[in-house]
Amino acid sequence: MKSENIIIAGFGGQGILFAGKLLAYAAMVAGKEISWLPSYGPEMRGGTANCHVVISEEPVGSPIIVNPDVLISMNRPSLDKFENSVIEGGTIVVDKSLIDRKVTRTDVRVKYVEATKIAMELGNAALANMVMVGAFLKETGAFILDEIKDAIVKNIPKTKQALAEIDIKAMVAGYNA
Amino acid sequence: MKSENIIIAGFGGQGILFAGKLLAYAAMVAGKEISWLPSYGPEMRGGTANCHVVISEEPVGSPIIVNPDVLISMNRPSLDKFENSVIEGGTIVVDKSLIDRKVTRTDVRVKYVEATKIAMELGNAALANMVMVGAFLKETGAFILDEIKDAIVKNIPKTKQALAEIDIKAMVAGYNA
Amino acid sequence: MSEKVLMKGNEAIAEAAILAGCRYFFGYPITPQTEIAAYMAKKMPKIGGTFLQAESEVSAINMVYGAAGAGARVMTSSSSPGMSLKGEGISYIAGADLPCVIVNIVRGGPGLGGIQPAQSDYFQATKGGGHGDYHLLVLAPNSVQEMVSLTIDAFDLADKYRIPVMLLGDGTLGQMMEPVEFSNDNISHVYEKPWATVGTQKKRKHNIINTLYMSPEELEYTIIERQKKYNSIVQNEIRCETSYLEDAEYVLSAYGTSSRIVETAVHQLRKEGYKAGIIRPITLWPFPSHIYKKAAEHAKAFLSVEMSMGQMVEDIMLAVNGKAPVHFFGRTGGVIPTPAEIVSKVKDIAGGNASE
Amino acid sequence: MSEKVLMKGNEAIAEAAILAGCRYFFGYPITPQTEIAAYMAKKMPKIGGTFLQAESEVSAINMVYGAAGAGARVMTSSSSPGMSLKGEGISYIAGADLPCVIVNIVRGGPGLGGIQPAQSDYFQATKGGGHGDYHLLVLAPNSVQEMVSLTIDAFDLADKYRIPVMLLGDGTLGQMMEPVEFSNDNISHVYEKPWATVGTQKKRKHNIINTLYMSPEELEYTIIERQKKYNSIVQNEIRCETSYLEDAEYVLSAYGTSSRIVETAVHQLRKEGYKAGIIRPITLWPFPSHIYKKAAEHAKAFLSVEMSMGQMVEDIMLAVNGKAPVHFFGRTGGVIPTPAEIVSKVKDIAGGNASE
Amino acid sequence: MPKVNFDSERCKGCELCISVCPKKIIKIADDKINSKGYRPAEVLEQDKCIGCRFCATICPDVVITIEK
Amino acid sequence: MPKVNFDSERCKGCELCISVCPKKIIKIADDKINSKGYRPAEVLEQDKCIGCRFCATICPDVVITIEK
Amino acid sequence: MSKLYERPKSLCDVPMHYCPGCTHGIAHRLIAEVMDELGIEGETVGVAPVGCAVFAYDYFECDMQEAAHGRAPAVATGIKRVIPDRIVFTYQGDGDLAAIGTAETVHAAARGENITVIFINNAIYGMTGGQMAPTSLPGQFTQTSPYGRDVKKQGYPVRISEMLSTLDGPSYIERVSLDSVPNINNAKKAIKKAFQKQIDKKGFSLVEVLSTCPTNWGLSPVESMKWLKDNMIPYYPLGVFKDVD
Amino acid sequence: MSKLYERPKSLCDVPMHYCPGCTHGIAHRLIAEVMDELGIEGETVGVAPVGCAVFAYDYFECDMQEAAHGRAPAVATGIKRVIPDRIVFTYQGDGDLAAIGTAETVHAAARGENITVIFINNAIYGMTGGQMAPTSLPGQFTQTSPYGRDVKKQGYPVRISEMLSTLDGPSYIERVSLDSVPNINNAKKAIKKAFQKQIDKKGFSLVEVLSTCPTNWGLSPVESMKWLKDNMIPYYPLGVFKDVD
Ligand SMILES: Cc1ncc(C[n+]2csc(CCOP(=O)(O)OP(=O)(O)O)c2C)c(N)n1
Ligand SMILES: Cc1ncc(C[n+]2csc(CCOP(=O)(O)OP(=O)(O)O)c2C)c(N)n1
Ligand code: SF4
Ligand code: SF4
Ligand code: SF4
Ligand code: SF4
Ligand code: SF4
Ligand code: SF4
Ligand SMILES: [Mg+2]
Ligand SMILES: [Mg+2]
Repeated sequence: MKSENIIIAGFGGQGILFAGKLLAYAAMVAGKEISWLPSYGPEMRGGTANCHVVISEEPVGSPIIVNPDVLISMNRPSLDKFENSVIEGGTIVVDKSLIDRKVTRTDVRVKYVEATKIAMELGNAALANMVMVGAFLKETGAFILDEIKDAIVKNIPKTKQALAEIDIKAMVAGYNA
Repeated sequence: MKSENIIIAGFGGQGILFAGKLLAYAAMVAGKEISWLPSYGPEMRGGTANCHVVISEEPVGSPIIVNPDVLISMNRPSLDKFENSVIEGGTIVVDKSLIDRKVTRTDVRVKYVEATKIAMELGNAALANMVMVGAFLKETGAFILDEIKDAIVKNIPKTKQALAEIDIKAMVAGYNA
Repeated sequence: MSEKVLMKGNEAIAEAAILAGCRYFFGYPITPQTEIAAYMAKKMPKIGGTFLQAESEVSAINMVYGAAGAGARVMTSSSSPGMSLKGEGISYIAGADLPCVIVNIVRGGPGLGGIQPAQSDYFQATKGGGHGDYHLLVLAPNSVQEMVSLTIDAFDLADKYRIPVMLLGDGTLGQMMEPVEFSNDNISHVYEKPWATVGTQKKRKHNIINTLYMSPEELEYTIIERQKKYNSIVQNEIRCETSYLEDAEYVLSAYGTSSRIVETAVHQLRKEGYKAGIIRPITLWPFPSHIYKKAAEHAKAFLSVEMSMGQMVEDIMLAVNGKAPVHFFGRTGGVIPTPAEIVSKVKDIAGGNASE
Repeated sequence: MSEKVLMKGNEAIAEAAILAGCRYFFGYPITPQTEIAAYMAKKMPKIGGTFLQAESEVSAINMVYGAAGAGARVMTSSSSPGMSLKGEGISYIAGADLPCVIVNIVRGGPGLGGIQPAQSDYFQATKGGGHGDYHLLVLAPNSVQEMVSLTIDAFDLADKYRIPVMLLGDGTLGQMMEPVEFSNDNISHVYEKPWATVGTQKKRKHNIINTLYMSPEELEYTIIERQKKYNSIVQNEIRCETSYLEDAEYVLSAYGTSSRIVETAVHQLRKEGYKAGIIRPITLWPFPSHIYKKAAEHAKAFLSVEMSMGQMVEDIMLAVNGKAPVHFFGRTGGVIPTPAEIVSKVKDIAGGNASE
Repeated sequence: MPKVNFDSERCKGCELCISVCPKKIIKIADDKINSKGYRPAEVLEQDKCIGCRFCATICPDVVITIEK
Repeated sequence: MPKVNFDSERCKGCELCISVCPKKIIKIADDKINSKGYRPAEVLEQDKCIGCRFCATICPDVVITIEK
Repeated sequence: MSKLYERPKSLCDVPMHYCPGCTHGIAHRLIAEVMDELGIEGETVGVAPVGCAVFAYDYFECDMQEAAHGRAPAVATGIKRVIPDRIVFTYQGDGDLAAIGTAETVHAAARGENITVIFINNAIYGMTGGQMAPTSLPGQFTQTSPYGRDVKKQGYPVRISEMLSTLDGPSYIERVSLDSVPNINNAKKAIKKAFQKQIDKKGFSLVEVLSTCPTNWGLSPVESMKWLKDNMIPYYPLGVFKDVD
Repeated sequence: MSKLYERPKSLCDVPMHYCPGCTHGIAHRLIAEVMDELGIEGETVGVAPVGCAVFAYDYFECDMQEAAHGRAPAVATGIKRVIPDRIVFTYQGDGDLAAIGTAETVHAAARGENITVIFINNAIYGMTGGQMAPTSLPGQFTQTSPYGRDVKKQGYPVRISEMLSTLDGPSYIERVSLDSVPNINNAKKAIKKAFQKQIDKKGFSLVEVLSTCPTNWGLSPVESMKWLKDNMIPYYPLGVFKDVD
């Protein structure tokens, strides 16, 4: 696992914050220093939601990411907003089924995934966040697949572990997409 | 009329503040610089009331009198409280009908008046304040009698000028007492 | 020049406000400023104005917000605990750039405290009792006559800068009577208020009085714009009175009631041969820092005299910035310092016996 | 040592309070601190504690007053506009010498402002948003872990000194998650409260919780007595973290969220060869003035970095007292300064291009 | 026989007791003034008192106690 | 004949209009998504519309206008 | 000799600061008598208001807290939640309870908070020198209604007992008066019942006590009693408004 | 072709930020329609609350002020006193009006302040993420009543219309609902009548509008309408509570 500054962004309701929390949790378990910072407030309903996840070998200074290493973008407004802030050589993961344009920058790696489509095929559009997490893993190698699987299991209440399995399935689908 | 720092003190309801206002007004009309400062708040009902009147040739600095030239005392607690603060050679005017003790200091001039008794003889104990003002005038020569008469007339509403006459009568009675 | 009348400070404020064109007063009773409302209650109905006793200070300050937004010259008054309750509303008024006049006739605190005069709300007035980055323009009269002139100026300044102006008095100033003249000279200007919410008449886009900005950048922008206004107030509106400052070695400083006591003390000190001088800030915000800076060039020491545990002393220290020692003497809780105490404090300082 | 859990700052405060023995929480919802109440609402009923949503912040702080007077460990939390409404109640609590913990998760102001993180309530917290002479003990965590430890300490300090303690955070700290441990080491003391009003059982004279003193001398006496307590807090409870201070020419200073950003900036500056250091006050009142005084002996300049228009900078200036220039850099209204902006500001200062 | 007792130092001369006494035996002293400056109420014809307690019930200053 | 017109960009797909249409002719589009991410309501069988205005009355987002 | 009437034990043996003939003193005494009779002095915590009765903390032998103006029900709530088995009461004037404290009053009542409120309605702000209260009568002259309360501009009096009785929280609400000996005796019964409700854990109880303010009404104490009877009682009818078990 | 239904002119032609299916949008539209029909848009000043409807200032074409949380009636009073011949209304949620703003509400009503209050009762705090409101139903699950509102500890719901109707100030108080087309049509009539009362200078008027918050109720918009009908209306009966001329 590497040190990363990750921004995950999309609509409220897409599970953006949960996806971020999984990464933060997995990194914590892996012994990293981490911070997770959500955007908050009413704009979460309807508007744009995003979260900043800092994973580091050293204690985290600023939890606010100005220039992410990785952008996971799940809607058009968020791509518009954050595309240019990604560092040179960084990575952008794009939900192709919801974003009707290409990344214009040429100095970053881009991974397009039909996340929402894949999720719908798995029976629920709300799984798109997991698909994106899978794609991100594959693309960046930031985590081992099992670390995230574990994180999913741990972050879903015991009574709802059926959901965990579906989440893992979606994540793996994204990984393989 | 001389410069004076005057404290008038007694029970709430004895017309202490009005008496002070008369002196302040008269001095103002006589071209002096003046200030009038009442004690205020709930202690006025039942408790002790007093006011500080500064009459000066120069603009008034502190309106709070620490050591009065004159103390006009209309009850026992106020005499107890202020007696020792009067300057050496100052004056204390005492309502003898309400205060059952003598002034103990020997370095001040003292005038005892049966103010409340005289007032009751005039038909109303509430005129005692005017009697005291008269006695004060006589004792200190701070004002000409007419200045105060004028002040009384000016500080009583036009519709109640009958009261002014009674007040003046009480004041003169004090002057002559 | 008109006739002199004998008037309480509180009443003088009320009369001056009416003279300045204030026709709306919203308040809630509290000692020692009840005379302001009592005066308004009597006068306003006679001149077509509105006096309304609100159910609380919170409500009163929000009525002020509404009336100011509708373009009126409007005032409220209270004393310390009541002023704390107005904190949120004041922050809103500042954030909406609305003009109004707020009177605080300070009494002893904290808590219910006492009803005797104090100056322990200086911080609250000048640094912001409410939340967020804002300032009030704070005026501190020290006589009944000045309560008149500063009240009138307060309304003009409020309208000129679209800023809430606070008149900071204390129980002594509110309750004392002094001769006062109301001249018609300083009657105030009329300001156009095209931003006021009085109905569009369908002739313009709707006006909005508001303090909410969901985008931080937008909110920051409004704050920075407001800061420019504050800067121009600092440039143009500082008021201060000094005496005996030319050769002063000991610079005493006080505002409001305590400045009168300091005056008496300084006369005494001069008589005794001490080179004492006075700086009396009239605007507490903006603070007359440059006067202190200048005085610091020759002063041996400064002394802040306050009816508090020491609040303005910090602004003096900030102004003097280490150029000279800044001392403090204060009485609080309604106790008023005496000239003698001040004289003796200065002698201690002069004799090197005072710790800073 | 217990396990690390991933937790929001707001939730960490709530859990820490419970650990510290807090069994009473009174609050009113406001972003960005609603998670504190939500957590309390879930947990308190399970451990025999009380969570009560009051009808307003005014009511909540007065419930705190009552509960604290009855001897409980009690907490309330809010954010900026709500904190302004608590001003009067806080002044009462201070005046009655009652212990309690008050959390302010600051957002942009003035007025309704915005809901994004800010530090523009520093003045309100440290100089007194309420009326009268009083202080809060103000703690400023800069991580979720510290939110835990300082919350626990807050309850102890409150009881030890019978003083209201404020935990001053901001939206970032409240909303972010970090790994945090709850160890049982720092579980707090139990303080006897013979002054609490819990019924006399006819075994003692009645206890009175009160802030009113009709005699100014009596009120002043209580204030001076309280000042002694404040002095002892200044003596014993100042907390501050410094780094790279030994050889620092440029001393950056910040608290809370902005201190983390300053940390990142200072790493950068050091990399680039600038001798930059950090002073991070953890207690904002009492302010660690002596640390600044000491640093001023070798520092070329100070820089206060705040999420406001500049408030703590005044306390730094008071501490440095003219020994070195004190600069300011801030963003406000919910905008958070970036490390790059800070680096460039320091370079400006170093290059002599910054006006003080 | 009932005996009413007035603690004159506590009395404020409000006359409420007078207004309710069915026997009309309470009066304001016209020769006394207490240390607070009030002229206190007093009962002159003790023997007429019927111990109805009306006076004590209405007295706001707990001036009156009654024994039998 | 009444004509209902849906401003799909304003529609939030809440389905309230669907729940009140007496003719059951409003549906959520299953092939469209507007720029806010919502799947908008639409009327397919215009000619069945009786112009009752129920849909417009309940629509919280003033998506619907009706002409005749 | 036996005592026909003596000072209640729960009332401190000190002079009270109220004006001559002010009914605050009567109300204090009744509460103290009730505490004595119920034997709860040692179990009780009282909350004093801001108003003329602010010094109530010096007059009751039980533990006392002095609350900010209008906040007594919130303060009492804080206390009661900490010591639910003790008795907590507030003593509040009409400015305190019905103006600045409206929200605290309504919500303590709505919560059915198990406290007892003694509400002294004297149709004026006594302590601050006679300003209009929410309960001042139409046409009443006060410092802030110098031409008589004009209901069109200054609003109509608020009937607190009636208003609170629309809520589900209160267990007991009664309005009584102190203008005459029989009414004072009734008032005591109501106060006792209100405390009993609390002891029985029935929830919020309130007794509205029509009272006088001779000083600010500008009437003698005896005239004040008559004014109360002739003017206040018709506007504020006496009786039980709520009594739920 | 003629218009059977079109957007009211008094409603700004911008998308509203409310969640899908939130009835705030309906209420806004009704007010705008009423302003159109009465022809008062140019004469009206609206006051927005703090709550989800805070941005109401962006949605009405008339002049608008945004008030502090709960203070809209005080702000409206300030405005109305300055421009008594204009129309002033507030738009407030249940947290705003019935919790923090209780005193302002009661006293504007008691004063008979000649303003119109539109009171959106959705039994929850929408904007802050679903906390319990004073109007949340017994047993209702919210963020701050996670085990269901326990009336014994958290109090009973407040029926504002009933409570205010005990006062002499209000000229008109009605409770309506937005759960169905007929009820929406009634709601509009009530709102229109409330404005008309103000135009006729009859004094304070208030319409309590039972509303939904699908987001925080955790229900779909359609389910929410049903929940309102099945749960809220029984507790908050619809109808006219006061209508004085
Ligand atoms: C926040 C605040 N506002 C105002 C006051 C001033 N004040 C003290 S008592 C009082 C009113 C008292 O009237 P009431 O409650 O009717 O009691 P009464 O004196 O008539 O018994 C007021 C307004 C205060 N102390 N605090
Ligand atoms: C003084 C203050 N306290 C709290 C808040 C936070 N706050 C914003 S909206 C709101 C409640 C909104 O609920 P409601 O009034 O019912 O409106 P809704 O969102 O349900 O329409 C609260 C508590 C605030 N902005 N100001
Ligand atoms: S007990 Fe009755 S009869 Fe005796 S003095 Fe008192 S009131 Fe009169
Ligand atoms: S009622 Fe009491 S205080 Fe009043 S006159 Fe009689 S004894 Fe004195
Ligand atoms: S107008 Fe009536 S019939 Fe036509 S679409 Fe709308 S609801 Fe259906
Ligand atoms: S009611 Fe309006 S917003 Fe909802 S689905 Fe129908 S058209 Fe769309
Ligand atoms: S002012 Fe009125 S209420 Fe207060 S003590 Fe005097 S008479 Fe009683
Ligand atoms: S949170 Fe509730 S009240 Fe607010 S907009 Fe969404 S659905 Fe409507
Ligand atoms: Mg009263
Ligand atoms: Mg709501």
